[in-house]
Amino acid sequence: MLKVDNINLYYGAAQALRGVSLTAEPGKVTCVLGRNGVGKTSLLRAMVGQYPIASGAINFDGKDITALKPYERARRGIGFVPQGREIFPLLTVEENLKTGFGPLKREDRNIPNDVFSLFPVLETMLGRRGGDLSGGQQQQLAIGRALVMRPKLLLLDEPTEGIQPSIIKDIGRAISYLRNLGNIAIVLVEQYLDFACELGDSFAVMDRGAVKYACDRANLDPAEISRQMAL
Amino acid sequence: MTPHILTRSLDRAATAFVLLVAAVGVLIPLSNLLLPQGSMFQVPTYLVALWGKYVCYAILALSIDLIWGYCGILSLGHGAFFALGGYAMGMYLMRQIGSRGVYGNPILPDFMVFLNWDKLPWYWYGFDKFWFAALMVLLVPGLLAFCFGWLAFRSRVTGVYLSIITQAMTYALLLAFFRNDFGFGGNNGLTDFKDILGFNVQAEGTRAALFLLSCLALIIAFLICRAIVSSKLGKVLIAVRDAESRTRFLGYRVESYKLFVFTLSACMAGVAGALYVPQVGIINPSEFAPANSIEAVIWVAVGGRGTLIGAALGAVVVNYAKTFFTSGPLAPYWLFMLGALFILVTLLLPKGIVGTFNSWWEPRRSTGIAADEASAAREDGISAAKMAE
Amino acid sequence: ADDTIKVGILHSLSGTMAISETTLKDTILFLIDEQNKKGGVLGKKLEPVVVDPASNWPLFAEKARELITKDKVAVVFGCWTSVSRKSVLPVFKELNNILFYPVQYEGEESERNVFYTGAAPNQQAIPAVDYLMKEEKVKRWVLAGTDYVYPRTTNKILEAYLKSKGVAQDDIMINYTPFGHSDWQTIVADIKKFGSAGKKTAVVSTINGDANVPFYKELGNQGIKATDIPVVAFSVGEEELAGIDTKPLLGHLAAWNYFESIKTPANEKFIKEWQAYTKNPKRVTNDPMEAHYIGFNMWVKAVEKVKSTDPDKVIDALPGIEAPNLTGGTSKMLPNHHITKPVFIGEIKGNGQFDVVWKTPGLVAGDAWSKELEGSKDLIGDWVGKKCGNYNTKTNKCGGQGS
Amino acid sequence: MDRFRALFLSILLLSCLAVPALAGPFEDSVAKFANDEFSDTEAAVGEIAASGNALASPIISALQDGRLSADPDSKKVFITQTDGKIVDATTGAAVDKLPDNAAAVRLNNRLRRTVEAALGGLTLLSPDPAKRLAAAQSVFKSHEENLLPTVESALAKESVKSIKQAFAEARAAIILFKSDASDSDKLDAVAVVKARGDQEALALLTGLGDQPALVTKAAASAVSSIQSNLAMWSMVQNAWYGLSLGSVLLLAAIGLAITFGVMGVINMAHGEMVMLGAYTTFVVQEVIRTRYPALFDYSLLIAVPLAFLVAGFIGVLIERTIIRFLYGRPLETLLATWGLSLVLQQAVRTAFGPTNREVGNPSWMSGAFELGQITITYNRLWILCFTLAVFAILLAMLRYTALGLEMRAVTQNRRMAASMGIATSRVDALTFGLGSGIAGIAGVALSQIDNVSPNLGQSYIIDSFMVVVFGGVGNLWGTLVGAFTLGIANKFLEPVAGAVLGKIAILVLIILFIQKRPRGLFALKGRAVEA
Amino acid sequence: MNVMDTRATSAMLYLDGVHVSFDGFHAINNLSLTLAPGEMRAIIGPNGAGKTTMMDIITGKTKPDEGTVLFDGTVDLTRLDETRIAELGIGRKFQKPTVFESQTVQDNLLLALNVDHSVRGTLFWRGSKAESERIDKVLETIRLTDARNRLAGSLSHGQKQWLEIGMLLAQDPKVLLVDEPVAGMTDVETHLTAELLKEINRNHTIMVVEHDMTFVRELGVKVTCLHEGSVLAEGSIDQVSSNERVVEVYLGR
Ligand SMILES: Nc1ncnc2c1ncn2[C@@H]1O[C@H](COP(=O)(O)OP(=O)(O)OP(=O)(O)O)[C@@H](O)[C@H]1O
Ligand SMILES: Nc1ncnc2c1ncn2[C@@H]1O[C@H](COP(=O)(O)OP(=O)(O)OP(=O)(O)O)[C@@H](O)[C@H]1O
Ligand SMILES: NC(N)=O
Ligand SMILES: [Mg+2]
Ligand SMILES: [Mg+2]
Repeated sequence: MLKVDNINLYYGAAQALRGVSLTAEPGKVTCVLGRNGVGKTSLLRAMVGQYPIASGAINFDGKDITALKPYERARRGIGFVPQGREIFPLLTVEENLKTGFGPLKREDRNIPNDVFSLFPVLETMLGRRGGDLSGGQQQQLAIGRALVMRPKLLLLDEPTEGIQPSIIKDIGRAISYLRNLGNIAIVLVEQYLDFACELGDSFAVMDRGAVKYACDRANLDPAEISRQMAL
Repeated sequence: MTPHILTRSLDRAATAFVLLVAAVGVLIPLSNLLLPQGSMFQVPTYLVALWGKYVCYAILALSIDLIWGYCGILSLGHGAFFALGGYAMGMYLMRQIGSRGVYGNPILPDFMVFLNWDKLPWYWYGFDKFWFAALMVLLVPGLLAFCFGWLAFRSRVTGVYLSIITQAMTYALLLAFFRNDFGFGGNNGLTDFKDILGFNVQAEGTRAALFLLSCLALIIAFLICRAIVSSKLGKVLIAVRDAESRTRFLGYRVESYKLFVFTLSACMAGVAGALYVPQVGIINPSEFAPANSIEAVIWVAVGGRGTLIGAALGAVVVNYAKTFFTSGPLAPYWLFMLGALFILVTLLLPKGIVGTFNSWWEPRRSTGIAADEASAAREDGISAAKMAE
Repeated sequence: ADDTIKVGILHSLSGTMAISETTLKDTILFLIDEQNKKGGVLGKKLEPVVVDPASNWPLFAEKARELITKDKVAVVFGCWTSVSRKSVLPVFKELNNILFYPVQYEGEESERNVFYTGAAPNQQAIPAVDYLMKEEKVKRWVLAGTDYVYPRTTNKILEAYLKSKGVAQDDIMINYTPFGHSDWQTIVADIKKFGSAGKKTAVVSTINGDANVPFYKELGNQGIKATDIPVVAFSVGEEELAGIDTKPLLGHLAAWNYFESIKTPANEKFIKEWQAYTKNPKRVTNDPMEAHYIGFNMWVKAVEKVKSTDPDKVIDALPGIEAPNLTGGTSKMLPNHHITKPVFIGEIKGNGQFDVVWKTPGLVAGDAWSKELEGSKDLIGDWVGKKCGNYNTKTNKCGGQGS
Repeated sequence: MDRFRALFLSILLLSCLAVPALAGPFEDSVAKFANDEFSDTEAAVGEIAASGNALASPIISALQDGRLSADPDSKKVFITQTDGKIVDATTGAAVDKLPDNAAAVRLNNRLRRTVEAALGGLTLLSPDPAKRLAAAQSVFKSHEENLLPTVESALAKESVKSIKQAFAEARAAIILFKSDASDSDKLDAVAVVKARGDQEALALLTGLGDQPALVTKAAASAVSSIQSNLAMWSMVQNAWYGLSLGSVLLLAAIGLAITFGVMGVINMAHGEMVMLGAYTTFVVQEVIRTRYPALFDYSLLIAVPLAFLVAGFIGVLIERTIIRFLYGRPLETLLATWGLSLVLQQAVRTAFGPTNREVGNPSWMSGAFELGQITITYNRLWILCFTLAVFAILLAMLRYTALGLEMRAVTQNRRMAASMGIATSRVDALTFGLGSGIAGIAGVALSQIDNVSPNLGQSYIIDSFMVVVFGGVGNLWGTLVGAFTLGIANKFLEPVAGAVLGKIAILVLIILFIQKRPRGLFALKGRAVEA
Repeated sequence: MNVMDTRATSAMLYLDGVHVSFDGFHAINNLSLTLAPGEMRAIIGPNGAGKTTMMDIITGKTKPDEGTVLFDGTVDLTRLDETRIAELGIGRKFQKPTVFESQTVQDNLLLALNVDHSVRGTLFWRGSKAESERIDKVLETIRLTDARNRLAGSLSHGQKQWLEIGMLLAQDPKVLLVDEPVAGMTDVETHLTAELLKEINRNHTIMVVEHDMTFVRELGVKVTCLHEGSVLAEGSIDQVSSNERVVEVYLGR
């Protein structure tokens, strides 16, 4: 589904990604782990096209999307839950959700029931402005918003940040629900190791802009990952 | 904006700038006065006056850069302070005319005689003395800025709201000064000056001296601004510009900081206006026109906001371009040129001339600033407001 | 080069005044062109130097300086607003050059270096009021103007004049509006109200250029007819009317020293050649254009008389020079540097032109200093005998009332 | 008295029977028109009106409309009829064409009044009700004593109520000025005029001159009652003027509420978009005038969509070539759009010349009607309606359409909007185009009340920014309320302080108001704003 | 919830009967809470419970509709503005990191330093050795020594979190309000942060909001759980986390 091949990314002169490769498969959760500032967010930004890469290639659904604009990538089915939520602050919750209608066919332009069953709080706050929500509520809205697009690939950047424990569990359940649907590939960026270990099918640990350790669920060793992250 | 490196390199630039202005300030008048007329190196008097005007504009630009570039206060009414300084000086020059006016009234300026005023209005008292007028040049704009700023900053008026009320202020003054009843010569303003401190304003020597003084004022203004922006106060100003409310939570009294630079900047603008008037020979309400203030902001943007040197440079470049384009065969098309200049500078030199030069000079330093939109918007002193309904 | 004589043209081609001044630039270019066809002056071709002071008053001074020192022009034709004239005045005095100023103005000035070819108040405002008093039996007066020096002064003079004719203070309403005022609803309604006091009422308008179109549109729409309350304007000419549908304005008045519709051979020739020169068969002519026409010809005559373009000589030669105007008379440059002009009252016609309904029997000499004003009634300008612009005939001294 | 009555009855008779004119003094009178002297023309009008000739009324109407020409050489006078046919004024005989040197007979204001009065007398009994009404009103103004019998007979015959009223008022006016009328008649007349209650009535009553004491007293009380009535109406009038000024402000600002309010572009070229709309109207009218004069009344309907397209297209062009590089740097948009406004102004100046261009009012936008004691001009009324319609459409568009949602999303967070699959560049261009297009249609409306010159935009830009900011940036309702508040405040201040001080006062009030509400009237509140 | 009234006057922070509503929505509902001098308190509670809003009230960003907010038993915080409150010695770390993006990491800390904040003070400020040592120390603590000359805007999200904590350290207030300090940190960093807070707690009063229960547990202090704008439970972490309602609305099963 998604194949990131040896990409490099620079912020000005500072290199943030060094030859990163990664794949994601439908029905699988790919976890990206790493300390602060190692380039996890940069990797996702490269995938959604928010920041141009210097070299390398990104393949999605069998096609090279490296040169596509962000909105074209979104229309092909890449949903993004950014770090910091990036809710449209002055749109209501409902309108925030509706911004995901762009890539959809007319008959699909509705908010799937999944969203409200996963995050009931959103339903009670449909009329409130997104920017007024609490941090955790915004996080739920951001995930819900991405789901409205019916993505084939879902990129989640630290979705548990600032979320109350029960909802973290809900999000965990949501992710596994989506994974179990079988047609969505998920990339999950996390620092919360337990959470990642519970959901992940494959793991990549980043350091200084490069993937320095990778493993599958089969040979998962949380202690080793934790050690890799701590270094 | 890494302090060590940039401060050091800017210091070099600052020294160069001061030396350049000083050299210009001395050499131009000398060449004008000493060299024989028509010789290749002789600067004609008309150029001395012209450059004197540019230098005054440069001071105005500097004052705008101080508040806008460093503190995020976009004043679209700074021309008002410039004009008030100008009027204070103009009133002094008017009083100096004495009985040489067309009606020969020893006290009343011509326009008052002509409107049948029988005595000098109280606010004209004292302007026959230079020291008083000089004081007013600082005090009147300063006081207005202080009162205006005290209200606005305390009420936390920011961004475009502040910009627009500064514009309202200058516009209101424009209308007021237009009125003959207001006692400042109406639309015609104050003109036909004879002498300043006993010297004929039109004499070459006086012009040369005024030019030198303007350069001196520019240097002093520049040094004051430099001192401010490179002190810790400068860092606080930038903090206010970028995240005003965060600065408050650190325990800074934001409104005092704003009030301080705003008032100081208004005084500087007043001085610029005061030097301007004897050199161009007229002050009238059109100086209050909002368009003038906007243009002054544009000089700063062209030269490079938040660079001081850039502001001064921008004022000179834009005004030189204006002088150049408005003569000769290009005259009918000069607005195209000037308009195109503004558009091109924005598109090609987004940080202005000096800003772009800086980042080209120090490529590693200034690139890669997280130019995420929200922070850039904040940096511009505008919280890009959005549609709710 | 020395084989040409340079003529400076100092009119705004951009900014708010471009609307009026651009035509005057074209006029001088046209006159120079015509003169060159006749072989120029003193055997040399005239060379126009055009600058754009951009409706910016300090820029006027700067450009004047540039024309005189850099381009070394022999004479400058320019300015429209009084403030622009005031702005360049010190420059002309300092550098001793000549300015021809073609627009009606408030008077109270007589400078050695300036020649005023437009109307002084006694050549426009006073005759207009006389006409309304005599012909229309007007008893009540609205003096409406834009808030700046020319209207304020003119109204001051008129007020004094009206009072001297026995008009009561209650019968005079004075109203000022900002530059570019565009919402005239209230004022037009006030005029209507003022006019409903049972006495014949008229409006004397010194409203400036831009504000006139919305003013007249409002007059038309509120149905103020010239037969009820006539409006006489001093700043509305053929150019301004070109922007309005004049049918509802039939009969409103203007006072000028020239109208395009005046049928004289000279005028017809001028219009024909002007339209040919501008390649625009609809291009109108107006009063300040005629003023430039007269001024330009006077300058040419003076130069030819003294065989030099030296400003001092030309300045001394100009008073007394006569040149035909376009309405059949001959205007003369007076010692006070103003000229003699006929005064016409015209009524607006449906086609945007004026129909002359009254004119002075002869030419009126322009007064530099108004007889109606306390401070100036004793002053005269005389650059021939007294060599003084503000000679006090009471004290017999040059330099106003004091000293 | 009776002579006059007889005379006018015979005029009626004659004109009804259309008896051919008799030769004699009438011809001499008509010939006076050829002298091109106002005094002769005046004399001729008087003589003709009194002549009883059937051609009197056509001649005088023709004179009033400028359809009467005279040949100074042959002293012959001709009428160009409304259908274009030409007849000899003395004989009524058809003529092929006007002689070469025939010129329209000129009028001045004094003559126009004479003509109006004469015509009033002649048309009091006209079969056309509109003419009768006009005649009655002109008689009310001229109150010519000798018309009393005709007025009375007309009054007796009149069946239309409003015209009957007008005749009664005309009669009262005459009686008031008639020296030999009885006191009781005069008192009745005062009552009738008082009932009319308008400016004209006031003018009449204040101009009465010497009257019996009783009448003077009644008139004085009538005057004061009319005055207090009018004073009340003047409040209503100020409110209406305020609304109408508000609608102009709103119209000018509404496009800016999009480009500046929604997009955050400090669009200094906004005024120029308005100007382009006005020039589009000019071009449309120019084409219509030269090619399809019959369409003139529809010219604005044609101009509105065209202006939207022209200004919108230029807006899109500007967005694509300049603005799009400046998102997130609002102050640089100030610089670029300022440059742009200079270029656009000069471009228009070069293309259309620096002077005003004429844009006419279609008939449905000309004139005024009376509502109670206030005059409402059609152009202002239509502009108000038009503005509200534009506002409603825009509001609905932003609120309920997908494009509206996308616009708001893009302007709030462009990067995230793109990641939601919104084609941000398309939306940006459309948004700016929309704002510009609306500015363009504002230009169509403003061309009806203001100069169409290259400076047009400049005069609205400051006010527009004031309105948007005063109302609260980013809130369309704020713009609406802001515009009307400023409009009404201005119009209530203007009569008290004068236009100049009124304007200064408004500016000072805005400054003070912003101190109270630093984010405008309809401030966005909550953490959403700081987010 | 009944607060111990006897201690109220001696409390460092004292909130009583506070109400806040936004266009009819009651974000804070009769909230009463006290924080003793030297205490560290962990605040937990569902998303939207009003934790951040409570901090907004204490720091003067939001004015309560009703209720008492006292600092040091005497100062009424509802009457003061943000600057005054900060000057009193209440510092805050924001939930969403807010740093001065166009200034360097080092300058961010310099600005936060608890020295003369008057106009005149900053205008004539000259750096002292003590100050630069403080900054060095803070930089070390937040592990941004290498990034000291970088612009704060170019830091990653987590690095900005650290910088915010660093600014709080530099500010050295009497009371620290810390909103979600470990969001987006690795487990190791979380642990380090807990250690750091405990260290600071030795001579400062702290209120810390967190959802990370491991972290809260590690702090080992009294916990208050907010819900719908008022206190739902208070006590040790074990007490609170075994409370039925807390499990239901917050922890989940
Ligand atoms: N806009 C930017 N300009 C310059 N440098 C940047 C920018 N954004 C990130 N960086 C730097 O690039 C590196 C990688 O950042 P990135 O945001 O990808 O980290 P991250 O792994 O997501 O960290 P965190 O867990 O803190 O979110 C960091 O060192 C950061 O400081
Ligand atoms: N300005 C506002 N306008 C409207 N509602 C608001 C506003 N500020 C806060 N709220 C609402 O108040 C409630 C409390 O918000 P707050 O941010 O204090 O929650 P929190 O406890 O910090 O949550 P989290 O743990 O998710 O950060 C939320 O439901 C939020 O939507
Ligand atoms: N002189 C004038 N019209 O300003
Ligand atoms: Mg990250
Ligand atoms: Mg929170």
